Order: sequence, then C-alpha cells, then structure tokens
Amino acid sequence: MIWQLDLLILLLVVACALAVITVKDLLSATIIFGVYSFLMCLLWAEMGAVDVAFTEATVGAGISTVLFIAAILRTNRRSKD
Amino acid sequence: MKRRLERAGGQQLGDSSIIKTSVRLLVPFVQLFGLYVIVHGHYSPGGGFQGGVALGASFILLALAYDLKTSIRHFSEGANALLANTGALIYTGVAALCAVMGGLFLDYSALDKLIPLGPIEWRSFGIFLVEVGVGLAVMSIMVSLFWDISSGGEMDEGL
Amino acid sequence: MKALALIATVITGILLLYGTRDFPAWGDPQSPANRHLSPYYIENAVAETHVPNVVTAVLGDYRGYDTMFETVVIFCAGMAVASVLRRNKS
Amino acid sequence: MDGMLQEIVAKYNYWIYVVLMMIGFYAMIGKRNLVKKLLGMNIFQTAIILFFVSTGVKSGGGIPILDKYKVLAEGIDPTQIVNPLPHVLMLTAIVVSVSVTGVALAVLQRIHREYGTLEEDEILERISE
Repeated sequence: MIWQLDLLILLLVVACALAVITVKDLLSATIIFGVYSFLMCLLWAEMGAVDVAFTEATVGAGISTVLFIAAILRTNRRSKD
Repeated sequence: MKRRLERAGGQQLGDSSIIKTSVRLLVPFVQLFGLYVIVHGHYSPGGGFQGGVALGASFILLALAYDLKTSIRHFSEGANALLANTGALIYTGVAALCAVMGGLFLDYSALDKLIPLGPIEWRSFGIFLVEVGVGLAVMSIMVSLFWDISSGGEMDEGL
Repeated sequence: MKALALIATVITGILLLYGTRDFPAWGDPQSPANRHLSPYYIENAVAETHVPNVVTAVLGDYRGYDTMFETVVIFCAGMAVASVLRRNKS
Repeated sequence: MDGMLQEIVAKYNYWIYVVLMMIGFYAMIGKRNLVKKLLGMNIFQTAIILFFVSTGVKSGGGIPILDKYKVLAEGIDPTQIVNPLPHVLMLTAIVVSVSVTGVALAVLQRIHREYGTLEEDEILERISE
C-alpha cells in the first residue's frame, strides 16, 4: 500500500466516473466505463484483494462492457443528456 | 445487421480476416486458461466464478468475431441449458449428499464415509467439486445472457 | 429536476462525509473490522481445510451457503433474461 | 494544524469513495437516459465495494494466499495478512451486480421495443397518450 500511487489511481477513477456520466455518446461512455473498471481492478490489486481484482477484471471490464455494447447497438446510441 | 448499425449511428464494417484468424487461434488458449483458473483456484487467485467467466468469454469472442450462428453451432442451446442446470445441481447435490451421509448440510467432511480420504482432505476436495459446479453454471449463463441481449431474443444474427 | 437531484446528492454527500469522522484510520490493523472474526479464518483455515488460498476456503467452505444461493441468483438471472426477451416462435 | 494534516492523510480515501458514490447517485436520479442511469448504478456499486474492500486493508499486510507447509508447521500472525472476509463478501456482490446488469439490459431492450426510445420524459409522454 503506497499512498502516492493510491491517490493517483483514485483521482484517475474519479475523472473516469465524471467522464462516464457527462459524455453524450453512450458507446463512448461504455468504453470509458471499461477503463474505470480496469482502474478499479488495479486499485484492488494494490490493496491486496487479488481475488476481487481478478473477478473485476473478468466480470466488470469484460462481460459487463460486452453486454452494454450489445444492448446499445440494438437500441439508441445517442443520449440527450 | 446493416440496418441496425445505421440506426445506432455507426458505419458498416466488413468482415476482417485478421480478427477471424486471430480469434480462431486464441479461443483454445482462452478455454485452457479458464480450466486452469477453475482447477488451480486453491493455490492462486481464481476459482469457479472467474474461470467460468473466462470460459464463457471464449464463446462470446467467437460470437463477436464470426456471428451468432457459429457460436451456437459450437455450443448448442440445448447443451447450454443442460450445463446451467447441471452446474446448479452439482452444488446443491453435493450439499444434499453431505446431509444424506450423516453430516450437516454443506459439511464436506461427512463425505468421508463414502470414499475414505480423511475429513480434512474431503473438505479441500469438496470445495473443488463445488467450484466446478459454479464454473459450469456461470459459463453457460454468461453465454446465454450475451446471446439473448445481442440478438434481442431472436437467436438469429447477433451483433 | 436536475437542480433537485444535485441538492439531494450534495446533502447525502455531506451527511456521509460527516460520518467519515468516526471511521478508523486507513490501514489500521487494530480497527474493529479486522479484530473480530477474520483472525480465526487466517489462523485456522489452512489447518482445517488444507487450502492455501484463504478466500477460496472461506467462500467454498465456511460460507458455502452464501455461494450456493449466489449460484441460484445467477441461474435466476439467466432465466429472467430468457423469459423477458425471447418471443414465442410458433 | 499538524493533527488536521494527519487526519487528512489517514482519511482522504473515504472522502474519495463518498465523491464516487455521489457521482453514481446523481447519475441515477438526475439523468434522463436509462442507460446512463444503469451506468450510474454500476458506479454506485463499485464505490460501495471499494469501501468494503478498503476496510480490510492492513498497512504492510500480505495477500491472503498463505504458504501451506509453513503455516501448518509454525502458525501465522493475523496482523500480517489483510482481512479476507470483505473480499469474500464483495466477490459475491460483484457477481450479483453482473446478473443485475444483465436483467436490467434485457428490460431496457424490451422498453425500447415497446416505446422506441430510452429517454425517460419521452417514455412518460408515450404512456400518457
């Protein structure tokens, strides 16, 4: 647990979260959400929770992103806010 | 396919032989890694969920690079439903077997009366049996979630 | 509508920030969460189950009931998605 | 002043979790697009999971994968290993969250099939017509 590294990753996570909810293109928002999940996975690996990090890398950054993209391609890509 | 991409605001992309060839080479290794993660969950990070998701991701990769039909040809809908039920039944079956053999529900050391390995070894092996069940269930449910959502329940064309 | 949502969010955030004053310092080995049940798992899991990965041992053995119903939850999710989306083919 | 600085260094991470949770909460109640609401719900969930995992951190602690023969021979000091219990609980939470996401996306597609849009206000107009 190195607190400088931790603070850097936490700030990147907050920036990604802000980007997810402000971007109007839903496909871009989903890809940024994948980045967010991966940063979260890095944070957990750094905290010593290796199993949780592995699960997040496979489930959050893999399956969730694919499911979101599949649903968005079948509905609307643009969002009004 | 074309109509939906236009509606989603993207442009038509053709089939890419680079992606197809690399996915065909990659899929066996992804499946091998998934099996390794399930089996090696006692000694390294991983276990039933992670390995099951990796196994499911290999079929999802196949459906993304080719189309839904190819994926269904390699892993039929009947097999999918059968494996999902089998996975859940393995877990509950092992748990109920413990109760039948005279122990508590989910107390794997009671299975020692069936095959004498020693109660502590049976607790280790019982965790492995349960993880295999979880892996099977998670793999087939993840694949069927992707099939349903990407084709809107039609199972015809996919993404 | 958006202003209302922002006000609600800020009020919740201020309440939670006020609540963090009572939390233990980060990484404290003697914090309440680390004193109570987990030392037993760390000390005895390997001797009782012969599984070196403590997380797997707790997930599969000590808390097997949780994991069983988690599998049931995933199974139910698959069934729910199939029943919401699939149309009658006949 | 010095005490306050120590307090900040010891607790800044909780404040960032609260900020993440606020972002997710605002997206859930303030945005009109249903996919945005779902993304906000996922951010909310990861913020809570992050909080739970961080309660188990011990400074200088090792990962919870032990050396079997060494532990069987000599035992182990629990303050040297991070707390495995929150990891187990949050493993369950992550897998449940992907199930929730799947079901929610299926319902979203059904709504789009029925009303042709995913904006909340347009759906309300169609319903009241």
